[in-house]
Parts: sequence; structure tokens; C-alpha cells
Amino acid sequence: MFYRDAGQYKTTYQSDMAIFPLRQDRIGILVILALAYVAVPLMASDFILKTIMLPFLALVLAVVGLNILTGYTGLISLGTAGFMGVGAYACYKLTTLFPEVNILVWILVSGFFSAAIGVVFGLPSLRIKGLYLAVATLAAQFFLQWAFVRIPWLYNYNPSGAIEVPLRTVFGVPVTGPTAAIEVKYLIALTFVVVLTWVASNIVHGRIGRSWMAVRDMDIAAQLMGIKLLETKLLAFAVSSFYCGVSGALFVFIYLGGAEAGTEFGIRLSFIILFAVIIGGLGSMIGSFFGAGFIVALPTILKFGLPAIGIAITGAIAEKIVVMVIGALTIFLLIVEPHGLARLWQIAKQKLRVWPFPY
Amino acid sequence: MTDATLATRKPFLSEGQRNGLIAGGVLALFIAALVVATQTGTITRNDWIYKIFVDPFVSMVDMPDLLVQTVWEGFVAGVLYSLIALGFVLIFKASGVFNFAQGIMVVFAALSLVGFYEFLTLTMGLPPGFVAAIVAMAGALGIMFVLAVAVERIVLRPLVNQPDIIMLMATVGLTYFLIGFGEYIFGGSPKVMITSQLGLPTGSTMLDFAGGRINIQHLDVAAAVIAAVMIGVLGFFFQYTRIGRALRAVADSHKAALSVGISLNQIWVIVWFTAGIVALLTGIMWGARSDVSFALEIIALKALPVLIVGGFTSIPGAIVGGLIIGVGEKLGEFYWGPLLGGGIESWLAYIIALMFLMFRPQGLFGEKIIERI
Amino acid sequence: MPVVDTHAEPRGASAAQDTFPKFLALNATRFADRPAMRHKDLGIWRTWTWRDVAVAVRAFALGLGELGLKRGDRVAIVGRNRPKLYWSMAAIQAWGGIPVPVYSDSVADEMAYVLEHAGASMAVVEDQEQVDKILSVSDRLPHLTHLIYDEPRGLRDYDHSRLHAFEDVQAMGRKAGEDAAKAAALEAAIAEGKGADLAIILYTSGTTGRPKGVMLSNDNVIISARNGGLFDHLTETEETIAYLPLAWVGDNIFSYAQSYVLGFCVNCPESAETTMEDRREIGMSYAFAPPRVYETLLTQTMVRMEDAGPLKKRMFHHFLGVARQWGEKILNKEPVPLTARLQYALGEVLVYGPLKNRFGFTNIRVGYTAGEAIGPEIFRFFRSLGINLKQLYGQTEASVYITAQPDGEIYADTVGKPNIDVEVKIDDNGEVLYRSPGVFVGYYKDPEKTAETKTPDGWVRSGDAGFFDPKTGHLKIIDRAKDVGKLRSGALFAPKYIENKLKFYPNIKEAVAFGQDHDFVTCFLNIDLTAVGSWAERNTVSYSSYQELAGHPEVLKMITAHVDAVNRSLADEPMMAGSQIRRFLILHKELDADDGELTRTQKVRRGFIADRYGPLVAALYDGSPRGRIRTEVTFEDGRKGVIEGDVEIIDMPVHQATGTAFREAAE
Amino acid sequence: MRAPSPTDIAAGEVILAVENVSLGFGGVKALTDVSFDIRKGEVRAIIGPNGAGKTSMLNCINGFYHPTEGRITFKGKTRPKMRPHEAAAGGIARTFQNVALFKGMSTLDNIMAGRTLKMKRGFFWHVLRYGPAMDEEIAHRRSVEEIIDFLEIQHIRKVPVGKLPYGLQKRVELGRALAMEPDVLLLDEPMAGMNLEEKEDMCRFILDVSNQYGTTIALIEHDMGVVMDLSDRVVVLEYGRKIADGTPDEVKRDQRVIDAYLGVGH
Repeated sequence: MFYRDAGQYKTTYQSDMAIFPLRQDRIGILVILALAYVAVPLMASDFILKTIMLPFLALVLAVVGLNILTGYTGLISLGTAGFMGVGAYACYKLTTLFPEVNILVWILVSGFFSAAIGVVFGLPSLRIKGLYLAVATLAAQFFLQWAFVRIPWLYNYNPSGAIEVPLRTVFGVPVTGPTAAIEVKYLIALTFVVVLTWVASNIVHGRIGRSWMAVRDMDIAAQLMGIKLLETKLLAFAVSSFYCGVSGALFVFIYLGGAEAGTEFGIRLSFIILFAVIIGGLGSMIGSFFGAGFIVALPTILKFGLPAIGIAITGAIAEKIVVMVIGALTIFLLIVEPHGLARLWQIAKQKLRVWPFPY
Repeated sequence: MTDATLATRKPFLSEGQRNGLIAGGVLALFIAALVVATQTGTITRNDWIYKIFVDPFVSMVDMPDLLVQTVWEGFVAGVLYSLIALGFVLIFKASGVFNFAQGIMVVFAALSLVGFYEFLTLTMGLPPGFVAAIVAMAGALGIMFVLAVAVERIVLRPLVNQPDIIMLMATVGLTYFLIGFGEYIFGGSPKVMITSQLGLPTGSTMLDFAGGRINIQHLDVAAAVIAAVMIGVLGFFFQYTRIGRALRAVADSHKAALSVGISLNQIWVIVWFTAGIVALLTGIMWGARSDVSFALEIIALKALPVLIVGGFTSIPGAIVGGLIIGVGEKLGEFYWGPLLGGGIESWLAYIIALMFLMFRPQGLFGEKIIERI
Repeated sequence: MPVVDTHAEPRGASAAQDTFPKFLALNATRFADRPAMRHKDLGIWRTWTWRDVAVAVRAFALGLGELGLKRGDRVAIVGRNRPKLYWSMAAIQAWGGIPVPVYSDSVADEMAYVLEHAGASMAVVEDQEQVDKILSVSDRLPHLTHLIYDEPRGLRDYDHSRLHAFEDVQAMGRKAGEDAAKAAALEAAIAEGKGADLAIILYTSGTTGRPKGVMLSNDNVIISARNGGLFDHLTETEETIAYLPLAWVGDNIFSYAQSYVLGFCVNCPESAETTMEDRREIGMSYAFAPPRVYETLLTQTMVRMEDAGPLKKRMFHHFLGVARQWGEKILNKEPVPLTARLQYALGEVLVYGPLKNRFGFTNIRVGYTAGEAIGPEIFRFFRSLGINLKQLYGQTEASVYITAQPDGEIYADTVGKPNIDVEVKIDDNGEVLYRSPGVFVGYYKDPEKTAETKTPDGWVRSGDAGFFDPKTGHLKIIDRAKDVGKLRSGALFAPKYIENKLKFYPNIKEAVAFGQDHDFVTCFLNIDLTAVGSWAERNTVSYSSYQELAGHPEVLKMITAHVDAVNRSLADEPMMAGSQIRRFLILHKELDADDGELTRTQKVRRGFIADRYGPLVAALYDGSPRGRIRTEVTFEDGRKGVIEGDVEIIDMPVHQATGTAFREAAE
Repeated sequence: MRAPSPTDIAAGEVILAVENVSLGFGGVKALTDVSFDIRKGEVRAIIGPNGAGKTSMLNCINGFYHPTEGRITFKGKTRPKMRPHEAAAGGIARTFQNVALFKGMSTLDNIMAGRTLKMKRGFFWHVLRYGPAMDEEIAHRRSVEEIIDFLEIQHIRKVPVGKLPYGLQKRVELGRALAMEPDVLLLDEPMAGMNLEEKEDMCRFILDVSNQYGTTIALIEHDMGVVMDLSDRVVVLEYGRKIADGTPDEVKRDQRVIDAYLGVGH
């Protein structure tokens, strides 16, 4: 209905291959960016920023990362939290070893460490497929989690076994550590998300993305196109783990401010990220955002929203109900639309485009 | 003849045989080299090579009682892993669903049992003891049945024919639901299993062995026996009953099962209920060895590497895989764990499973995957 | 008469521009960087500015010169709407040659006739299909020396002694252009061109007999195009889609002549399947189509809305109701209450806007329907959505424009007022005659026919019967003059009038009425396979062929109801009450141009059909309950076959002519 | 009409030679001692009853299976352990009996995937997308558009292939193979499951490919009419063995072929 595409014709391949070929979408994206950069920091309360926006921004990159692996390349992984942990610990080690280097650089660089580990654990993917691979990636999850506890060097032999995010400044403005303003943290996380999402979308829209999807849809035919399975799959593992690593670094440095060895990056987080990918929609960038938003907002809404509408629950019971509701909602969503929120969004958009016709 | 014709000759050994032979040869060479190097003093006791490749074996030979004790513990753990894996296999075979919730069903079943028992004795005033325990057992079975029906109605039926990963995620959703629901009903604090009330033996026996003593828990023996009996019963059930045969038919082809005259929905209920019974028995034994709480969840995940080793569809595979993983990780933890700072039990099972996968991607007993073009 | 300055020239143009090559030269300077043409090719809209077009046309013209094109030579143009084919027209005209566009879906025999009659010395064609067609009849075309094709696919191994690729001719031309003498010769030839020279010969498909070649001079076409532009205030910013046959005079005026005279951009779709989508992408501002196109759009709309959810369907029909009530008034700038305006605005957001977007009509300023009468329902539907759809009455012999509806004076049943510089009169027999600068030079090689049609003082007999409506001052067309006949009872019988009434029902695709010199009116019907097929799908009626669906009792019942409604409306009209349909049948096959039953512009050839289906016509009048017929048909691939049918004949009750109508008639 | 005449082919250069190839799976023999050659520019048909080993033959040629005995020489080189992606790089493209398209991708992306081997820009450029990666993408898009134009599938350019009717899917798959600009094109039952009109279209496309690009084509087909119309030479397999080889006319007259097709002696 609002997608009036008449008169939008393409005279170059570049404009035809644009990620948002419709003018309305381009305007929509600009509006969202403006809101995110200007309106949210100005208007949103610290509570909203802290409990929703920061974890959302930190986790959404992991969701994008896992979506690259699972949604685009068709490889299921349950080791996401482990790779996130690698990013977090790498960033911690790097910034304590070289405190003078800009922390933002280290956040980005920590992704490369994660990518390298990801490649190692991705090696079995050549021989194993599907659920077998999913179980195999648990090896990464448990091994890495174990390493975060048992290798004290990683947390600088801190007696508590936890890592504390140190104060770091960029141009004199504190960006990490307890004294950093929440708006600053938000803007930094937002920028990471915007830039890296743009990059991810660039990759998936080109030759590399097509190779991934080809491997996902029909690996035999993909080989016939000259696509080398091992290289393609390992690249997917590397890129995916990079995103998870950066996400992990942001999760600890921007959102949590510190982490107990091994507890934050447990198997449950891996599952939550996988939830987000599937609920959001496999193979969809926008779906990653929907999925991350869903898993971050839902517990908060349940925890604070239910009392607000008069259903009194105590904190402890709330936790349990949240877990229960997440489980039930997952099943419900899978039944309603196995292809996730992104598909619903796509259907809605298509409906608006052909409006008033039904198809 | 030119070199091109060389490759066209029929190979003497199949690829697998050749790989095995090569691996065996390399291993033999490596051991021989180690022996020589140790004897000649090239490797000393403080070298890491010695610590990894020689020292543990020396200890095994020196203290056989410890070895046997470790193997026994591994064996018992393995039996329990097998039982959890068995639940997975049953469901996977019959419905193609990778039931991630099987581990949680074990905990949930055990909690239901204890919860029922507490309810009966504390609220209903039934005298504590065997009778109450049996009534509680029946109640727990009832819950597992209700669960099976609910899962079939609410989860499986609407999701039939969806891709594997969607089904997997649905069972993960089920896991979360059961955790939240279980904690909401039974509370978060650990509970004690009603071991003696159920008539299970407690206590232990010390056996003299090769100059040392081995501690055998009676409960462990009972667990092994019960597991063996259960596997026997299941085997009988599958082999000789009409429903069992139908279940096997489903595993081969859904259409074949329909022609036998049993609806797919009934079969799913039966299979999930059977898996529920297995879960309850597993839960009793796990619970008896430690507390009953959702902390068991992480141990329940151990069934996954077992499945990789044994294959998703093979009951003998689940048993053998469970034993391999159980024994392997106990040995690894005991002899090699200290080198890495301990606690390697948490991931060793997965690494062992990965090793197996690299050589047999379909598991030990799984059917060979033939890709059709 | 609309108040327009009839002597205003489009920007920068003057009387010096009296041929198309001269307009091209002018456009290359006045609109150098404006788009002249777009073609969706290889997935994107390739654009040529007027400067680009001038360069391309010049190269091709020089190439044609090399191939020996001389003043007065006729060159056939065969193919769909492709830029290169439009360019060849200008290139041919540059030498004073005369382009002869030919319907690209004609079979080889029809094409051979036109090329032979025109004595074409060359042909510019689209692709292998057309090349094959012409080569297959080359023994009948001794004058044809060169064949130029646009699309090289499949032609690689053909004998290229007389066959050339368009690009090769252009390359030849570019090379020749380096020779100053040759370049000067072309310039001289262009300068030599005069307004009185022939611009084009268009073969009309003609409802009877062989096609006639209508000769139009540069003056004819250019002045008509200019006047048409003035009438609708068209500018160089218009966008149109060229998708109608090149050989149709409308396409020549709208997609070629007006584009050159006014400088607007013509867009060629990618393929026949994508026309609809391409139309939407471009969002044209100036559109023209025969009623059939609008009819199809409306049918598709209604059929698709049948599948919508109940809520959406209700909303859709509610707002269509609002539009029916107020839409046209708003479009005609009549006073309308505020609530209606608000409702209409809401409808615009929810229904009309999106609908126009789907049709690709969002940016439309002027839309014409021409060629045939449009159903009032269809016409009002589009008008009520806010689309400025107008009727136009035109003929090839008039360079299209005879009458058109000025903005704000739109009626469903008129064809408008005479265009600028056009004079219209009605003769004693009711036949419409016209005289204008666009009036054709004559029929090619047929002075006899020319004399029959065109009086010495320049009046042309349109062959249509009509009258000026005293209320509106607009012309109304009843039918072909020769087709308006009488029943034996003496009652007036206007077959087309009846047929159109029938065809306004979406379920009826084609109707052929009989009655001349009979006691009563009967007719043949064709059901619309899209509309009825969709109905069948919804009601789970299964059918394997047109024949089976057409014979289905439920379908018969439905169509009977339509015929009855037509009779009722005929009964309301004093002049027509006597010509109600007494008996009808649904034909066992669809009428088809390939079988000669329709013209290439999809008009029914009544006489031919009456002969071909003689036994059925006889059955209609001899009272038998069924009719049986065998007909030979031509399949799409050219093979022939026989369809045999046994059709039911339905008797219809006759309605009393209404009393009020009589009284009105009596007054 | 087609470029090379039969006499040209008889004298033509052998681009692919199959010599004494046997293939076994466990105890089952899919191919036994099969030899034939494919000459440059010809349309070579492989026919035979169901289970004759035709698809296995193609699978050997492009490296999905490795013959247990015998050898395959392609462009003068013998590579006993050639992998499918190496075959692709060498210039062998292939379509499948049951359509192996990338179901989640559009027609355009499917055919673009066929260009993968020709695309050189590395990961870094793809991160940026705009710039060299985009230039490359545009250049290949152009070639792909030519194929789309060639196969007359403009109207489904952006439709996910999973939603297309079977006949069009087959056409897209042919397009994807053509995008690789192969030297040899293997078509596994390109007309299976098509109606008459679709078959005629596909025939025309295959002839046009052969004519316009000079691509050597090996095809498996059941429809004998099609085979006779399309192919220069035919090899006939039955139970994994070659029973005839020659021009369509020769093969048609061969008694063993007639028996195999009419079921005499079975």
C-alpha cells in the first residue's frame, strides 16, 4: 500500500543490485538511523539504554554472525557463546597488555582471534553435516568455556577469576569502565553494529554470499560451479566467528562491564543466540535484528511489564516464568511461522506492495 | 605401460582399510620411537612428551587397582549416558526429531517422582516407605504420559514435515519450558532422591584387587543391572511385539507404518512415552548418585557426544557409545586431566566424539550416508 | 472548442521542421541531453538521449545509403517495439524513403502481400522469426534487395549476402560518414525533404478484403501530432510505453511522431511477458490503448480481488462505491461536499493510489482509449480512480485525430469534440465525414478506393454512423455505417451496439450479433476464459478445454442471465427495443485472428464468421434446439486441425418496451 | 543449419575420451568397460533403458564418481582423481535429472552463481562491495543478462527458483550451466517431465547453444524423437555396457538397440 513502486526504474546494474532498491526502503533506513543516533540517546531513559539497547546491540552482532553460518551457509553451530568468549577475553588481554592502543581498535581486532579459533573448530564441517555438526560444535563450546576457567593467564591471574573492564578513553572521553557515560557506550556499540551490519550485508550480497547460499541449498551443484566446499565453509566459520568475537567483546566491555570466568559464555547463551537466529529468520539480516530484539526485550517486558499491568510476580518467580514463556513462545512462533519474523515482515511488505490485491 | 595406467588398476585395499593400516603403522612406529627414546634417555621424566605419552601408561601398569576403579566408574557413568542417549535414539528413529529435551526430561521425571513422594507423604499423610514410593512412581509415569501426549499434540503435529533444525529448536523450546515449569512447580533447590524407599540398595563393598582395593557402590551395580534389563525389555519389545514392529517400520518409512494400520500420531505418543519411562529410570539412578536438580542439565548434554559416537539411529550404538565416552572421559580426566589443570571432563567427551566423527561421519553403528545425485 | 492557441509551436520548433529527420536534428540541439528513448534490455533501462538517437539514426541512414536506398523507396519494418526499429523509420525518412511498418504477428502470406504490394526494396526486421518468414516467401518479393535484422541470435549461419545486422549497417554508415561527400549527400537529402512528401504507408487491417496502404505525408502526421499535443498540453517531459503494434497508426503517432515533435521519451518494454511490470517501473504519464487493454486490467482486478479476504474485499468495494459516486466529479473539478472529499482522500490512500500503482498509472496525466467503443463501466471505473482517461475517435486515414474529449468534458458514451483544425459533418445517411490537415494522401496504388473514400474537396467518409449529441455537442458513434441495418420488421438493428452491451460483462469476451433481413436478433458468444475460468476454480468446476467450459450448464445459466439483462436494457431504449436478442449460442471455440475470424486489431469480421458458421446461423433461425459444426483451425505453431462442436441454443424471453420510454420517445 | 556437418565431426578433434571405464558400488556394477569419445562441437546423445548407467557415466565424467577401472581423458589430460570443482574449472558444466538448483535463491542469483569461477575479487573487496567488487559484479551481471535474454526468462529474473514451474526450473539450470561458459556441457535428461511446447523450446535452446557458442554437448534423453533431431552421434548403453555407437540413423537400425528398446529377449 505504501510501497508505490511505479516510476522507480533502474538504468544501471548498480542501482538494480542495490541492497534497498525501493526508494521507500531507503528512506525508512535513513529514518531508523536518525532515530537511533539522535532520538534514542536524547529521549531514552538510562534504564531503557542499559537493560534493552546495550544488550541488544551487543548480541545482535552475534546473531548476525551465527546467521551467516547457519542461515546463509546452512551449518548449525552451538558454540556461539564460546566464540563470543574468545572475543571478550582477547580484548581483555589486548587492552591490558597494550593499554595505550585505542580500545575500539582492540574490540575490532579481538574478532580476528575469534575468527582464527572459529576456523579451527570449523574444520570438521567438511565431513560432518547437519545435526552431527551441531553436536560437534559443542566441543568448541565446552572446550572454550573450560579454557576461560582453567587458564588463569586469560584473566590476568585475578583471584576472583573474573575480568574487570578497565577504564579506557577515546579522545579523553571515557568509553569503557564504570565511569563511562551510558550514552557514549550506546553510540559506540551502535556504530559497531551499523558498520559491521553494512559489511555483512555487502558480503552476503556478492559472490561470497552466493557461494554460501549455494553450499546451503545444494552442495553438490555448488561444487559443480567450481565452489570449493572447504574454503567456503571455513570462510563462513571465520566471518561468523569474527562477528561473534566482536559481539562478545562489546558484551563484556560495553554492556556487562566485567565477567565471571566461564559463566557468561555458557551453553545457554549459545542457545539463546540460536533462538534469535531462528525466530528472526534464517538467512536474513533484518531477521537477525528482529531475533535479537525479541530475545532481549522479551525477558525485560515479562519481568517489568507483567507487574505493570497488575500481575504481581516476585523476581525469583519471574525468572522461572520468563524461562517458561520463552520456551513456549519459541514453540509457538515455530508453529506459526517456521521461517521466522523476517518472513512475516517480508510477507507484510509484499502484501503492502501488491495491495489491494491479495497476491 | 605408462604411469597413467597405474591409477586405473583395481586397488588392493579399500580406502578405509588402507587408512586404517596407515594409521596403525604410524601408531606402532610412534610407540616404538617413544620406547627407544625413553630407554636411551632422550626423553626425561620432565619432558611434556613423557608426561603425555609415557607417564600415564606407566601409572596404569603400576597401580592396576586405580585403573580398574577408574574404568568401573567410567563404566557406570557410561551406562547412564547410554540410557539418556537411548531416549534420544528412540525418538529420532521413530519421528526423525532430534529431541534435545531428553536430558531435561530425565531431570523433570526425577523431580516429578520426588515431588509426588513429598506430596504423598507430607500433604496426604501416606506413611513414608515403599508403598508411597511406588504410588509416586505411578504418578511420575502418569506425568510422563501426559507430557508425551502434550508434546505430540502441541509440538509435533503442527510442525510435521518441517526441516530438522526447526524440530530441534522446538525441542530446545520444550527444554526451556520444562526448566521454567519444573522450577516453578518444584522450586529451585536440589532434592534428595528416594533411593532406599524404592528398594534400591545403598552402601558399598570394598574388593581386594592386585594389591589395592576397589570401592564398588551397590547402587551402581543395581544401575548397571537395571539398565541391562531395560535394554533387554526394549529389545524384546521392538523385536517381538506388534507395536514394536510398527515402530521399526516407521523408522524405515512413514508410509510403511501407515499401511500396518497404526497412525503416526499414536506412534509418536508411544515413542515419547517410552522415552519418558527411560528418562524416569535414568533420573532415579542419576538422582541417587547426586542431588536432583536442574544442574543435571549439563550432564544430560553428555548424551550428545554419545550419540555422535554411536549414531543417531542405533540402540547398540547408544550403549557402546555411552561406554566408550564414560570410560574414555574418566580415564582422560584421571590420567591426563592434571596436566591441563583438571576439569577436562567437561569437554573431553566431545573431543573423543569428534575424533570418531572424522573417521566415521555417520557414527559407529549409523548407516552409511550415500549421496544421491 | 477548447481555448488553445492553435498556432503555438512547441518550444523551438517552427515551420522549418516539416520532416522527421529535421525534427530529430532540432531535438538533438533543443533537448540534447533529455532522454528520447528507453529500452529495458538485459535487465536495465538503457537510455538514449536525443543526441544519442541522432547519432545512431545518422549512422544507420548512411549505412542504408550504402545499401542503395533512394528517395521514394519503400522499406518494410517488421517487429515488436524496439528502439532500432523506430530509429530505422527516421533513417529511411532521411533519404526520403517511406517506411512501411507491418504487423509482426502476421503469417508469412499476409506479410508477403504487404511487402509485394508496397514493392519494398528493403526490410528492417526484429529477429530470426521474421527473417525466416520473409525468406520463406522471397520468391514473391523480387524487389526486395536487402534484409536487416536487429537481433542476431540464430542467424549466424545464414547466407549474409543480402542479410545484414543492424550494427553492421551502422558500422558501414559510420565508415561512409568519414567520406565528406557521402555525409553531404545525406544532409542534402534531409534538406530536400518536404512536408508534402510521403512520411509513411500504413496498411490497415481492414474488416473486409485485403489490407489497403494508407499514405500519410509528413504534413499529415506532423501537424496532427502537434495539434494532438496542444489539445492535451503535452510537453517534452511525458513518458510513454510503446507496446502496441508498430503498424497501427496510433503507435506511429503516439510513440514516434509526437515523440519527435514534442521531444518526450518513449519506453520499450523488455518482452511481452513483462509489459505489465515494465509499465509500472516506468510510471508513464501519457497512455493510449484500445479498450481491450483496460478491459483486461479491470477483469484481472476483479478476479484477483475475489481471492482477497472478506474484510479487504468489503473495504475495496466500499471505496469503489465512493469513487463511483464522487471520483469523476472530483476529476472534472465539479463542486463536491467536504465529507465526500475526505472519504475520497482516504480511498486514495487505501485503494485508488495502490491500484493505480499496480497498473503503473500513478503518474498518468492523459490516457486515451481508442479504436473501439469502451464499456461505460470500464471507462467510469478508471475515471473514478482519478485517472484522466478520455475517449478519442480516430482513423488511420485521419492520422488518428478526428474527435477527442477535452479535459473536464468526459462522457462514457461520446467520443468528444473535433480536434484542433478538424472539421466534422454528418451526411444524410448518418455517416460521419471529416476534413483536416491530417487527412491522408490516398491509398497506395489504389486510386479507385481513394476516390470512394475521399471527396475531391478533401472530405473523408469515415464509414461510421454517428450523430452529434445536442446536449454535449459531442460526437456519438453508433456503428459502422454499412453495418447498421434493419430487421425484416423494419426495426433498427445496430449489431455492434448490441455486441458492445454484451461485451461489457467480463464473462463475455466476444459477441457477434445477426439480424439483418431476419425477423429477430440472434447472436454468437465467446466466454472469457480468464473470468469464467476463475469462477470455475472458485466453484471447483473442473474442465479440460474451452469447449468443455463453454458448454457447462452453470456457465450457460450465467451467460443467459447476462443476455437477459442486455435485453432489459435494450427494452429501455425506444430505438432499440425491437432488436432484443431472441436466441443465442456459445461458440465451441474462441474466435481467433489466426483463423481469420478477427482482424489483427481483434475486431470481429462479421461477414466471414456468418459464412464460416453458416450451419449455426441457420440453426439459430430455424428453431432447432442444438447446432452442430466442424471448423478448421490454425494452431499457434501454424499447424491446422479440426474442431468439432455441438452447441446448445438458448431461447430468450422478450421484454416489453417500457412505457416511460415510449412516452419520452413520443414527446 | 547447425555449424558442423557430420563429416566435420567425424574428422573433428576429440575433446573427451572415455576408455574402458567400469564403475562398481560394492558388488553392483554400474558400468562395464564402456568406451566412446566426444568430439569438439558435436551434440552427443547417451541413450539407453532405465538403469543402463547413463547418469553414472556423466557422474564419472565430471568427477562425482571415480571409475574403478579405465580412464577418462579430457582435453588431452587424464586425471584419475578429479574432483567436481576441478572438472568445473576445466570447463565441464552439467545439469541434473531432477534439477539441482539453489532453491532459496532467485533466477538471477542462480545464474550468477555459475559465474563464480570467473570472478576473481577477493574477500577484502567484497567487504566494501562498492568499487572493484561491484565493477566485477556488474560485468558478470551483463553476461548473465545475456543468458537470461537468450533463454527468454526475463520475466522470472527475480523470482526465487523454488517457486517456478518445473519447465522453467530446467531452463534456469541450463542457464546456470551456460554461465560457466563450458567447453563441454553435460545435460542429464534436459526434457524430462516437460510438455510438448516446453520440449520444443528446450530443443531450440540446445541447438542455439551448440550453434551460437559452439559448445560441445553430451546429453541423456529418453525421447527418441528428440535424440534423433538433436544429436550428431548417439551412444547406446544397456545394463552398463555399450551396445551401439554411431549416427542417429545407424543406431536406429541397429538390431541390439531395437531389441533393447522393444524388450526382446527379456
